[in-house]
Amino acid sequence: MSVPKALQKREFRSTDLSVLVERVIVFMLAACALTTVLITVGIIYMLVSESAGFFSSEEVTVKGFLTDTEWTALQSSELENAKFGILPLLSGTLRVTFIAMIIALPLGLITAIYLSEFASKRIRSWLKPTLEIIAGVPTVVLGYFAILVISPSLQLISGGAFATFNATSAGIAVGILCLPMVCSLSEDAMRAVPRSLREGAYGLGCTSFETAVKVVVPAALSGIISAFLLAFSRAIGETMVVALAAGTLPTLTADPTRQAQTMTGFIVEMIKSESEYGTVQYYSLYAVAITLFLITFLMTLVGQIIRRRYQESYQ
Amino acid sequence: GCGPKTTTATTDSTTAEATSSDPAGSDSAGSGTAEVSNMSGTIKINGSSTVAPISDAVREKFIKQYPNVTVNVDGAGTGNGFKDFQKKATDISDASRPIKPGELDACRENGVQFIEIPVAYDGLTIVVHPDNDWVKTMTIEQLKKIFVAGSEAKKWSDVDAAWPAEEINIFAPGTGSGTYDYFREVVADGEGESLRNDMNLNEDDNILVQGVAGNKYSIGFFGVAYYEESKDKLKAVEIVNPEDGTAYLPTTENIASNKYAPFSRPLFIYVSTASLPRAEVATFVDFYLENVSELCEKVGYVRLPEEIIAKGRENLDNEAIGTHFVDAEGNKRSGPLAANFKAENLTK
Amino acid sequence: MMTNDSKQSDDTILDSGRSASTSEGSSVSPVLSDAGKQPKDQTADSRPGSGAAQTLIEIRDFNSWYGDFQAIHSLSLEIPRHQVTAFIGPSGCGKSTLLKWINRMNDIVPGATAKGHMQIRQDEGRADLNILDPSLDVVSLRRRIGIVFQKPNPFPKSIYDNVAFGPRLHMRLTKSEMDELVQWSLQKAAVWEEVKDRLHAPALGLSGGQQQRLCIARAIAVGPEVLLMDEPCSALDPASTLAIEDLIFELRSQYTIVIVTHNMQQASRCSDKTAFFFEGRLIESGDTEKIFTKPENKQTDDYVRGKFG
Amino acid sequence: MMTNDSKQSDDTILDSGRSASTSEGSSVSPVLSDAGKQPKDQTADSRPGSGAAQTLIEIRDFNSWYGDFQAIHSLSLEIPRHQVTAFIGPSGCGKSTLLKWINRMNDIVPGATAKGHMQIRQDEGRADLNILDPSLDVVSLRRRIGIVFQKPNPFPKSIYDNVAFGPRLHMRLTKSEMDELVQWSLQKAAVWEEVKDRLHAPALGLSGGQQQRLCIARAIAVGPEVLLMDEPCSALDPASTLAIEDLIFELRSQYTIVIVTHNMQQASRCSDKTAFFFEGRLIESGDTEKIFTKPENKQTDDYVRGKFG
Amino acid sequence: MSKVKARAAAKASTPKALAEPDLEYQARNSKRREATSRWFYVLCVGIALLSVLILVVLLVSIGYQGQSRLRPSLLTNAHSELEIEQSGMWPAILGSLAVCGVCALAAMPLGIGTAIFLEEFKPTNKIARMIHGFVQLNISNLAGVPSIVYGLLGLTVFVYMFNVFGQIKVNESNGWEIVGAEHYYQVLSLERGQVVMIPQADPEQRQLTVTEPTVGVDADGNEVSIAIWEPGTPKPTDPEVRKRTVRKGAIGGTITERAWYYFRLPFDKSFLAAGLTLALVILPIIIISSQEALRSVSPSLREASSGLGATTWQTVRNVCLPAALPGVMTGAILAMGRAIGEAAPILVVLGAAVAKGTGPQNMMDTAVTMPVLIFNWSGRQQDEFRELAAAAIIVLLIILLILNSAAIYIRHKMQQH
Ligand SMILES: Nc1ncnc2c1ncn2[C@@H]1O[C@H](COP(=O)(O)OP(=O)(O)OP(=O)(O)O)[C@@H](O)[C@H]1O
Ligand SMILES: Nc1ncnc2c1ncn2[C@@H]1O[C@H](COP(=O)(O)OP(=O)(O)OP(=O)(O)O)[C@@H](O)[C@H]1O
Ligand SMILES: [Mg+2]
Ligand SMILES: [Mg+2]
Ligand SMILES: O=P([O-])([O-])[O-]
Repeated sequence: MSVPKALQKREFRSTDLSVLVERVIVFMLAACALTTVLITVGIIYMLVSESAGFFSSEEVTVKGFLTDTEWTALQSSELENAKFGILPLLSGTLRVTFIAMIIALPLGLITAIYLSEFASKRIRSWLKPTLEIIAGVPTVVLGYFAILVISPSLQLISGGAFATFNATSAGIAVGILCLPMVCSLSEDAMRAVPRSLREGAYGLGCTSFETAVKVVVPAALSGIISAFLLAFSRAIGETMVVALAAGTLPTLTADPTRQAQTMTGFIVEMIKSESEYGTVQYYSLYAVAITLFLITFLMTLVGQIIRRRYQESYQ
Repeated sequence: GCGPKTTTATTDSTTAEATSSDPAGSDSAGSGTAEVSNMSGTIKINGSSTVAPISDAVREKFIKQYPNVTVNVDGAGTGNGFKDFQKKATDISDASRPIKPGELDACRENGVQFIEIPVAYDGLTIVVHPDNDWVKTMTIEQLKKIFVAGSEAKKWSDVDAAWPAEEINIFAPGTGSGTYDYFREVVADGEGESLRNDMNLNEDDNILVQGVAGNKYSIGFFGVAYYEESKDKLKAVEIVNPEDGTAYLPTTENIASNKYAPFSRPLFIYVSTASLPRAEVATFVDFYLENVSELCEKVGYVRLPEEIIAKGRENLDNEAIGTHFVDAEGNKRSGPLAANFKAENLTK
Repeated sequence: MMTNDSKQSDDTILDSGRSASTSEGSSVSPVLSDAGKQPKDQTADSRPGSGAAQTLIEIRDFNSWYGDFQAIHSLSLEIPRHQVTAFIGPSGCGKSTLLKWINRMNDIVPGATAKGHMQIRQDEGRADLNILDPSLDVVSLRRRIGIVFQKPNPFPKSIYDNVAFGPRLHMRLTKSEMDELVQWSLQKAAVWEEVKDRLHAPALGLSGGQQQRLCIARAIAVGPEVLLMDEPCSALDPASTLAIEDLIFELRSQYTIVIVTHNMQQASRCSDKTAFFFEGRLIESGDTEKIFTKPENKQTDDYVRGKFG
Repeated sequence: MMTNDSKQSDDTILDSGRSASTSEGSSVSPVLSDAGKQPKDQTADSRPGSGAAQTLIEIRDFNSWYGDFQAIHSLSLEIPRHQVTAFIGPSGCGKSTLLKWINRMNDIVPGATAKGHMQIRQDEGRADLNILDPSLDVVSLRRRIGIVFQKPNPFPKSIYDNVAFGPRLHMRLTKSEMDELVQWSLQKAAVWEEVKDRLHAPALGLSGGQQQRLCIARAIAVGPEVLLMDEPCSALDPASTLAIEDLIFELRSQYTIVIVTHNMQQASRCSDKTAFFFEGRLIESGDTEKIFTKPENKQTDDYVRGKFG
Repeated sequence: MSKVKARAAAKASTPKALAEPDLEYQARNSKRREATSRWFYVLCVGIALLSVLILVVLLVSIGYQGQSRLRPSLLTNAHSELEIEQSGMWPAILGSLAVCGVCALAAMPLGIGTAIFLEEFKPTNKIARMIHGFVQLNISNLAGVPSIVYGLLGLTVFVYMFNVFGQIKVNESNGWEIVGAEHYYQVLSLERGQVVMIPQADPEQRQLTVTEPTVGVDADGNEVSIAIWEPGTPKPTDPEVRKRTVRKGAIGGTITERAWYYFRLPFDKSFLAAGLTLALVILPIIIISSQEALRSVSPSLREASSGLGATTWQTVRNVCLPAALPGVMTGAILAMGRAIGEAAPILVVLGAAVAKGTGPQNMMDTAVTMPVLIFNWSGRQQDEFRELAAAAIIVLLIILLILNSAAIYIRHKMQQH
C-alpha cells in the first residue's frame, strides 16, 4: 500500500481564498438578514410618515382616535362630519377574530391531538394534505364561501336573525382558514414532546386520552400557545374574507349577528374606494394600519415571551 | 334613430376626414379591413368604475383591429381618475359625473387640457327588497328624508306614517364614487347638506345587491346595469319626476328620454389634448365614439341620443377644449345633459 | 383498541389484588397477591439465595417484530417472583423490546407485533393471565407492572404531582391519603429527604439521579407488583447510580424486578438471575453468579469479559 | 471568525508537512513531519513500550466552559506522538469536550469557551503552535488533526464522494490522483474490499461498522497527523468493534491517536496511555497497564473495576 | 448511608391507599376511563372528519357553480366584457405565474440566505448574539404582519419609490428608463390603420411634424424611406406605397417600444412591483421554514464536515444545503401557494383592473392575477361572471393542488433518505 501521490506531494491549497470567500459570503448573508430588518424599518417609516398626515390634521386627536365610538371615514366625504374613533373597527376585528378562534382553536387542537397521538400513518398521509389544501385555499375563495354558503346557512338556521354580512360568517371562514395553521403548529409542538413522556404516562396505566390531555398537551403548552397566538395574528390580519363577508359598517357592539367592519376590511375598502388620495380620510387608513401593526407586534412579543419562559423549563 | 350599422358607417367617413391625424379616412371604404394594423403604443385610462366596463368593451373591440396597441383600463373611481389625469398620468379619464370646479382648477394649474365627451347614460336605480309592499314610488322629498344627514328617518314610518315602523337599512356605493356624488348632488343639494353616515357603503355593487336582497327593510341605490341583472332579487322604485309629477321606472326609454329624472345621468370620457397627437390615442378615441353606442348597451347602459354623440365628435374634431358643466365664475352647472352640453357653455 | 371483551381478564387482575389485601394487615405489602409469598420480615440486606424461586412471568417461544424486522426470535424465559432479573447483551439485541412487551408498552409502537406465550402466574389456582391477549385490560396491566426508563422522564409538573399522577388516575383518595401515599412512595424511592421541602417545585429542577428516583417513586405509587427498569442508571452519575442500586436492593423484598443494564458490574452486583441476549435470541440465562463466573456459552463469556459490546 | 492573521500559522503547518514529504520516499508515512520520528519499519503488531514517548500535544492548566457551566477544570495532560491515548471516565466528565478542543471543533458550538494552554509541538526547533490562538488557521488545524465520532456520520453522498470530500477541499488533484487517494484511504481503513465494487453507491447503505470505517477513511484521506476518536465503537456490533480495534492498532504506527471509550476492556486492549477523567478533572493518567492494574487513585480503581459509570 | 435511608423507608408503613385499595372503584374507574378514551377517540375522528367535510362542502359548492364554465376557452381566452361566455383566464394565469416567478426569485435567495445566516453562522460574542436574537424576533414579527400592510409598503416602496425617480407621465416622462426602451415617433400613413415609425433623436421633443421625405423603420427594424403626400395632389393608390406615405404636416407622437427586459424606475403598477410585494409577504415564511429545514440537518454531518477542515460556508454549501434542500423546497413551494392565492396586497399595488388580453409583455407591464380576476368576476352583476369566478377558483385550486402535491412528493422523497 504505497502512499498516494496526493499525500506525498502534500500540496495543500492555501486557505487564503476560502477565507476570503467565507468573508464575502458572510457579508452577503448578513446583508440578507439585514434586509429583513430594513423591511421592518420600512414598514414603520411608512406607517409613521403617512399616518402623520392623519394625526396632524386638526380634526383628529390621538385621544379621539383611541376613544371615540364612531368611525365614518368612508361614510363622510366632508371632513367636518367624519368621525375617527378606532373602537368600532377594533370591535369588529375582535368579534371576527374571537369567533374565528372559537372555531380554529378547539378544532385545530383536537385535530392535532388526533394526528399526533392516534392517527395511523395512512390516515395522516391523507389528512395532513387535506388540511394543507384548506390552508392553501385563497382567502378570496373563502370569502365568497362565507357569503354564498355560510351566511345563508346561518340565516336559514337562525330564521333570519343574521344580517347578510355579519361577523359570524366571516369569523367562521377565518376560523376555517386558521384551523390548519393551529393544527399543524400544535401538532409540531406535540410531536416535539419526547416519547419518553408518553411512555411514562402509558407505563403508569394512562389511557390514550389521559396521555394526550394530561401529559402531552401540558408538555407542549408553550408551542400550542404560540400556535394560538400566531393564528390570532393571522385572524386579525386577514383581509379578503372580512372585506367580502363581514360587511362594511363599523359597529361598536358585541352582537355577532351584525355587520362588523374590521381594521383590515376598512383598509381594503379605503384602497378600493374612490376616496381621494391625500385626504385625511385616506390617511386614516395608515392610522388603522399602524394600530394593526402594533397589535400583531404585541402578539409576537407575547409569543416570544411565552416561548422563552415556558420552553426552557422543559428541555 | 338609425341602426348601429349605418351609424358606424356614417360617422366613420365624416369624422375620419376631419380628424387632423387621420388623413386616410376618405379611402377607408375600399381598403384596410384586410390588413391588421401595425400601430403600436400604450393608452392609459383610469377613472369611474361605472364607465370602466364601457371603456373595456371598446378596448376589447379596438385591439382586435389594433393588436399592437396596449390599452390599460383602470377603474379606481371618478375622483381618483381625475387625480391621475391632473398628474398627466393618464391619456383618458373616465367619469360618471362631470368634472368639478376644483378638479378643473387643478387641471388648469398643471396645464392639462381636455376634451369632454359624453358617451352613455346610466340610470341610477333606487331599489328595495321584493317583499317590500309599501314602497312603489318615491319622491325626491321622501328620498331626502331617508338619505340626508340630519333628517333622521331611522324607520320607514318616519318617512310615511303608513309604512312599517322598522329600521331602514341603507346600502350605497362608496363616498368616492361618482354614483355617490351624483346621488348626493340630487338628493342633498341644499347648503351644508350631506348624506347620512350610517349607511352600509361598499364599492362593490354586487355586495349592495346582496345587501338589499338580504333584508326586507333595506333600500339602496346603484347603476341600472346591476339592477338589470338582479331583477329577480330586487325591486326598483319608481321615481317621481319633479318636472311632470309622474313616476317613472328606470327603463331604457325613460332614461334615454330623460323622463327618469333626475336620476338619468350621463357618463363621460375626458381626453387629454396633449395625448391626441399620438396616433394611437386619436385612433382609439375615434374608435370609441364610433362604437360606444352599440357597446354600452352590451354592458348594460343606455345609449346617448345621436345628436349628443355627434356633438361630442365635433368637439373632438375641433379640439373644443374645456367642460360644459362649470361656468366662467367657477360654479357648477346642473341640469339635464342636453341643456348643458352646448358650445356656448364651454369653459376652458 | 384492544379493550373489547376485557371483562374477564380485567376482573382476574383485580380479584387477585383484592384477595391479597383482605387477608393482610397494613404493614403488609399490598401488591402481593400470591398465596405462597415470601415472609414479610425478610431483612433488607439478606442476599436471596439463587434457589428455585417461584416463577411469576413465563415467556415461551416468544417472537416479536417491528414491521418486517424480527427483533426477538423464539425466546423462552421465566422471571422469578421477588427476585431481581437482569437482562444483559449488546446494544440492539432486543432487551428493551422484551421488557416493553411485558407490560404491553409496545402497543403504542406502530408496527410492533408479537407471537408466542407470555403469562403471569396468578394465585389461588387461577388460570394464568395471558399478557398478549388482545382483549386484555392494558390499563390495569400497566398499573400492576410498572416501568422505569433509561432517561429519567418526569412530567413537566411539580414533584408532588408527578408522584400523585398515577394514583389520581386509578384511585379515589382524600387529600390526606394522597399526601401519605406520595410521602410513602418518595420515601420508598429514597428521595424523600431531598425533596420534602420542595414538593411543589418543578420536577425538572431536580438532578438526573433525583429525577430517576422520582420516576421510581412515581412507578411504585400505584402499587405495582412488578417493576421493569430499562437501564435505569446509564444516564446517571456514580453517586446516583449507587443510590439506585441500593434502592433496587431494598425493593426486591416486595417487588419482582427486571432490570436491563449495560454495566456488567451492575448486573452482577444487584441481580439474582441474569439473562444474556444476543441478536434477538436468549443465549443463556440462570443465576447471576454462574453467568458471570462460569458461563456455559462462549459468547456469554466474551461478553461478560468485555470482549465486545 | 478567527481566521485573521492566519498566514503565519498556516505556513507553519504547511511547511512542516512539505518539508517532510520532500525528504522521504513513497513508502514513508506522509503524515510525519518531525525530525525525530519513529522508525518506519515498526511492525504492526509490535506493542510499543510505554517508555518515554515524545510529546505531541501539550495541555496545561486548561479550562473550558459551555456558557456559564465549566465542563473542564484546570486540566494538564501530554499526549505522546505516535501512540494511542485513551480517555476514560463516566458520562459527562468532559472527555468529548477536551477532544473537541484539540482540533477546535468547539468553535462551532455557540457559547463554548476555553482558557489555558494547548500546544502542538512543532518540529525543527519551531515554536509550538498554540491551538487556542484565536487567529489560528483552524481549517489547516483540522486537516492536520482528524476526528471520528461516536455515531458514524457519513455524508448522504456516494462512498467515493465521502472519501473525496476532504481532499477536494484541500487539494487540487487530477482524477487519477483522487482515485488513488480514495483507494488508499479505504484500504488503510480496512473497508476497501467491502466497498470497492460499489464506490458510487450511497454511503448510507453501508452497515454501521462499515460506515464507521468509511468515516475513518474519510478522516485519513486529507493526511492528518493526529486522529481523534470519540467512542468510535460504542454504536457498533462486536465484529465491527473488533475490526476497528484492529485498525487502530494498524494506524498507530503512523498517526497519533486519541480515543475516548466507555469500554474498559477496549481501553486496555488498544491504548498505550490512559487518562481518567471525572467531573471535568483529570484524576489520573499514565501507561495503560498501570492505570488498569495498579492505579494510584481510589476513584480510578473504582471506575476501572466497574463500581460506577 | 443511602442504604440506611432506604431501610428506613422500607419500614415506613404502607399507606392505606395501597394497603386497602378500593378495588371496586378501580374496576369501575378503569372501565369508565377506557370509555372516555374511546369517546375521545371518536370525537377526534369526528372533528378530523369535520375539517374534511368543510373542504368537501367548499369544493362541492364551488364545483357546482363553476362546472358549467369549465371548458377550454376558460384557459385560453382573456377576460371579455362583450362575450362574457367566452371570457377566460389565460392572461391571469400568465400574470400569476409572472408575479409568483418574481416573488420566488426575490424571496428565495433572500429568505434562504437569511436562514443560513441565522442558523449556520451563529455568533459567539454577546453583542452579535443579541443582534441575531433581534433579527430573529424581527422575523417572527414580520411573519405576523398582515399582508395588506405589506401591500401598502409595496405601494410606497416599489410602485412610487418615494417619488425620487419622478412620476410616470403619459406624454412627458417614463421615470428613469434604464434599459430596453426605444423611442419612435408614430405617424399615420395614408393606408388606413397603418403607421410609419421614425426613430426619436431628441428625447425632449415629444412631437414631430413631418414636412419632407424622411427615413423610418418598419416592424423588423429595417430602414424604410417615407414619402410625403401634399393634400390636394392625387393620393397614391398602391397600398404598399400608401403605407409608406404620410400627409404633409402630419404630426407624430412618441411611442416607446419596450423589450421584455425593459427596466425603469419607479416600477409603477407593474408585475415586478407586485411580485416584489408578494416576496415581502412570503419572505418570513420562507425564512422560518428554511431555518427549520437547516435545523433538522443532523449536527453530526456538520461536525463531520468541519472536522475535515471545511470552512463554515463550505460545510453549508456541500453538506447542510443539500441535506436541507427538500425541506427548504417544501417550505418554498407552500409559500408560493400562499403567494399565488394572495389578493389583498395585489389589489393595493396593481388595483383591481382585469382589462388585459395578454400576460405581462415586459418587466414594467401590468398584470392580472388569478385571485384578483376571481375577486373581480365574483363581484360582477352578470351570473356568467360569477360562474366563471367559480370555475376560475377550481383552476386555481387545481394549480395549488399541483403545487402541494409537489411539496408532498418532495417531502416524501426526503423522508426516504
Ligand atoms: N420502534 C422501533 N421500530 C423499529 N425497530 C425497532 C424499534 N425499536 C427497536 N427496534 C429495533 O429492534 C432491535 C432491538 O431493539 P431494542 O431496543 O430492544 O434493543 P436493546 O437491546 O434494548 O438495545 P439498547 O441496549 O441499545 O437499548 C434493534 O435492532 C432496534 O433497531
Ligand atoms: N454543547 C453543549 N452545551 C452545553 N453543555 C454541554 C455541551 N456539550 C456538553 N455539555 C456538558 O458538558 C459536560 C461534559 O460533556 P462531554 O460531552 O464532554 O462529556 P463526555 O465525557 O464526553 O460524556 P459522554 O461519555 O456521555 O460522551 C456535560 O455535563 C455536558 O452536559
Ligand atoms: Mg364606482
Ligand atoms: Mg462524549
Ligand atoms: O366609479 P364611479 O363611477 O362611481 O365614480
